[in-house]
Amino acid sequence: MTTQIGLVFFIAAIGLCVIGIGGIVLSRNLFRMVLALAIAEAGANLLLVLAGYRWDAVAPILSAGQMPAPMVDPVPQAMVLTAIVIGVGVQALALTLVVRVKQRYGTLDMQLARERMNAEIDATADVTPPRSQERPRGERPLPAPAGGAHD
Amino acid sequence: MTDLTLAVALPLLAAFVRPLFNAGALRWLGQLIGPVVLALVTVILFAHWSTFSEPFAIALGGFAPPLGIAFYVDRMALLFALAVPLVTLLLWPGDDGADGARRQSLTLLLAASLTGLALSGDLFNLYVFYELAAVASYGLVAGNGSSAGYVAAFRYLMISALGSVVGLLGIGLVYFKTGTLNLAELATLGNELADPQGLAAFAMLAIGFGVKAEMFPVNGWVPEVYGAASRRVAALLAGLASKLAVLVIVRILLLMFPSDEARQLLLVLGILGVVSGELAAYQARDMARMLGWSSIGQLGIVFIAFSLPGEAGLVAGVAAALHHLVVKSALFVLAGPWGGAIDRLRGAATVSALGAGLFVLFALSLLGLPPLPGFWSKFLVIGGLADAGTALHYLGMAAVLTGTVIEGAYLLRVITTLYAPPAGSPAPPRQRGSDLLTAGLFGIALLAAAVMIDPLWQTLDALAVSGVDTAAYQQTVLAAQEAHP
Amino acid sequence: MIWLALVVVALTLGAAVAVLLLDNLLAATAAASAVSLGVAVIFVLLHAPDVAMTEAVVGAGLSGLILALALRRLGLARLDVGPGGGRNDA
Amino acid sequence: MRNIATLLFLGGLAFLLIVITGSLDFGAPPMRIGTQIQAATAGDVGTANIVTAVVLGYRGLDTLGELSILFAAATAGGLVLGSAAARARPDGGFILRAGADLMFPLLLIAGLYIVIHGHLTPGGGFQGGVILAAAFFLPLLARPGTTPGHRWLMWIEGLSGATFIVIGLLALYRGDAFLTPLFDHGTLGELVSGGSLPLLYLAVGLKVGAELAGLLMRLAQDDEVTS
Repeated sequence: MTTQIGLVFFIAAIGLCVIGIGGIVLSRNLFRMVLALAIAEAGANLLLVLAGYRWDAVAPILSAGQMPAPMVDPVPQAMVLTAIVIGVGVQALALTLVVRVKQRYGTLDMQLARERMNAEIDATADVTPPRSQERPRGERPLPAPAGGAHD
Repeated sequence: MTDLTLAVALPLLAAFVRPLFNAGALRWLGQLIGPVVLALVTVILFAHWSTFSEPFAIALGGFAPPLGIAFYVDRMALLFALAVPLVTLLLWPGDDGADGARRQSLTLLLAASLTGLALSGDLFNLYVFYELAAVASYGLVAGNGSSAGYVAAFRYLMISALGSVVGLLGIGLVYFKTGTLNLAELATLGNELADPQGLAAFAMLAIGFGVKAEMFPVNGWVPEVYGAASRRVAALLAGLASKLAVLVIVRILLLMFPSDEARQLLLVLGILGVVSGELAAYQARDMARMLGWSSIGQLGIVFIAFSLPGEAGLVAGVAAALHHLVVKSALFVLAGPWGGAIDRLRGAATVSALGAGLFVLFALSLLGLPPLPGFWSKFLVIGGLADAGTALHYLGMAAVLTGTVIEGAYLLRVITTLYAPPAGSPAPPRQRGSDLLTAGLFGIALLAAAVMIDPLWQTLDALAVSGVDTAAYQQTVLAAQEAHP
Repeated sequence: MIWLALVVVALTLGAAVAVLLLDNLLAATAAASAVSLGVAVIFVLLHAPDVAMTEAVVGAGLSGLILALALRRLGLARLDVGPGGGRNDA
Repeated sequence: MRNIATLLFLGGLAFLLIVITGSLDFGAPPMRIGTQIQAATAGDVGTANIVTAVVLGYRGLDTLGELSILFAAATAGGLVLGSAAARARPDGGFILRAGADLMFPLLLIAGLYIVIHGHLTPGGGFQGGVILAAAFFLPLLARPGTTPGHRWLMWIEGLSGATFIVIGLLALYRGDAFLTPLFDHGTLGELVSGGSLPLLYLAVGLKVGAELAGLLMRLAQDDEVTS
């Protein structure tokens, strides 16, 4: 029974990680990639908390200054607290980037956005793309880098 | 008040208050705060460097090390930490306005986190500083304002975050097996990590920390980011940030995974990096992306060097890393006006002779022409590979030599273009004075290193001797109760 | 205990798969919040109340809000027709 | 085809991870530092909630780094989206306005309560900070035209972050290491206990609240219509 329940939690953690990583790799939609990243992070956090779990132990809060019973390891919990907040910060930043990409390139498709980005880098560097001479599928010419490239 | 934690705390403090002073009567203070703090940090670190006698540890918060976070200070940590504020000062974004304040804030955060990466002796704390460096660099890359910069920053963020998840899994695995995060205590538990699970944990940590170090499987972001970001940011990331990430991987390798398998893994990844990076650099048509791919190749050589056992490996690795730090930062600064198509640079030497001369100097050092420091760093790597003498090491030697030949081909192509007769219209781009000054300072550092190669060698030797001494690391950290005076 | 764990884990993993399969991005966002809630329940089962509270507040609440705001700004915060043609509406 | 290859790879990855983790001892961790910290918390730090002791005491530098990451994300978000003035959106309507007026003090109090009791019960600066962020953000949702004090938030953000570091530096000035807790521990389990840790958590809560409120506002304003 004990190993069974351990296995269940392990499967949850690894499943979330693999689903999340798979989502990032397979999905072409920028927004869905952000969602998948959150799932993968949740899986990693779960594994960390599992690393501190103990049978027959209670939450790590002292009552009346004494340890009433064995307590689970507080260190992984503190780490996960940190990791969760880091994750939400990164997520918010990723979303601001998604909003801007949609605005500038008019697409949420990673493949398309990447083609246009490479075309823009080629254009600012004044390089003709090595293989395909035709413009990428965006029918209008690329928007000028608004605000001017920094240098 | 010259405690080393100030090197991390002061830039953070400055970064927090920097946005408050971007308008009004105190604007001058906002412009000054960053450079002043970085200069102060340089002074503090240099004071420690010049009076350094033996390694010591700092127990943060006054908690005895295995419980709390500890900083470990040896020559290697100090050297890399000292490079951080110096290079950041040279590449300081001196612009104005609300966005300028934000860029300066992010640069200060990057400097603080990189210093932390050099000093910290705690696995999870390293992860936190690494994430801070990563988030600050996403902002700096996107801060360019170009559409390409946004996509590049997003891809960088995704690859890096994927690496972070894998790295976090690695940390979880290590904690599962050992129940501690302190590198010194982990070093005493070498046996517990010397099994296939341990090797898997090392691979995960290497992938996690390898993203910023441009390690082979996780470096897809490099050419786009360096092509789309402003060149000074590219210089900061390629020159400085990657080296601190390498230092973290080396510390983990030395302290936690002293097995041959882990070294071989690093060696193989390094060989793949050299080959793939140099081949792609040869095909690049514009300077910025060429330098980006080439830095993947160069860092491959650094990894190959660090995979060599013992002091020889450490000397070779540190030499290669420092050399690449100086040269690649300077080349990216020169790529400011010259970052575009290489064909367009025909005759650029006629309009900026100094710029072209500096480019030749750095390119020749990168190739390893004998009196320049680049020769010695490559000499050490190849010598170490020959001494180690297994088939894999000979393969590494072949990769380094082949890489050098390819490198020569594309760098000489640029040099001949620079000195070719001008094509007429459009006129080749001219270098700016500020960029020339920065690159010139890097050039002086390079030449100084070439002249003072003997004392430098001795310093590196001493550094390596204490660097491989993991027993001293354990004793120093685990004995530290109170802060060093 | 084991049945509770099994049910929660199954629901969480199901929601995670739904995040990747739902065509409608707003529905996918809701599923992502559900994953966070499920993970929060697992944290409670693992005696980590601090972490559970953070995961619920940050993962399900705040992050859901941020995602929804971003979707609104992208002009995609609709439940009716997904961008892919609506294979799996809501 | 590529998808099938990726799925196979992911299946392999899952199998590998299960095999790697499957042989670990679930439920009986080594707890090398865990047990020591549990035993030492009451004497060293003096907070009832051991997780708080770890977050702010033993691993205080991590928390500072985490605050910095949030700050970096908010700053970078500002750099990406710019601080354009919000355009007037359709008004939130009476119910939302009244609800926001009613909720604002409640959320403020709830957030502060959770922040201040972080060293005693589960919760603390981060969880409370998120609720504070909701409190700051709600008025904007109800009355979109008004940008309630972006400058104000900026000052809270900067000063609370600075407070955290300055408290850490005070210890340095006293001759201890950076971030050593100040003051006496007090009686375990009381509101005023745990030395300077509640102060640190207050700074964390305010900074997180201001940071996230700024981020939410930036995402909520729509400067142009994209379709």
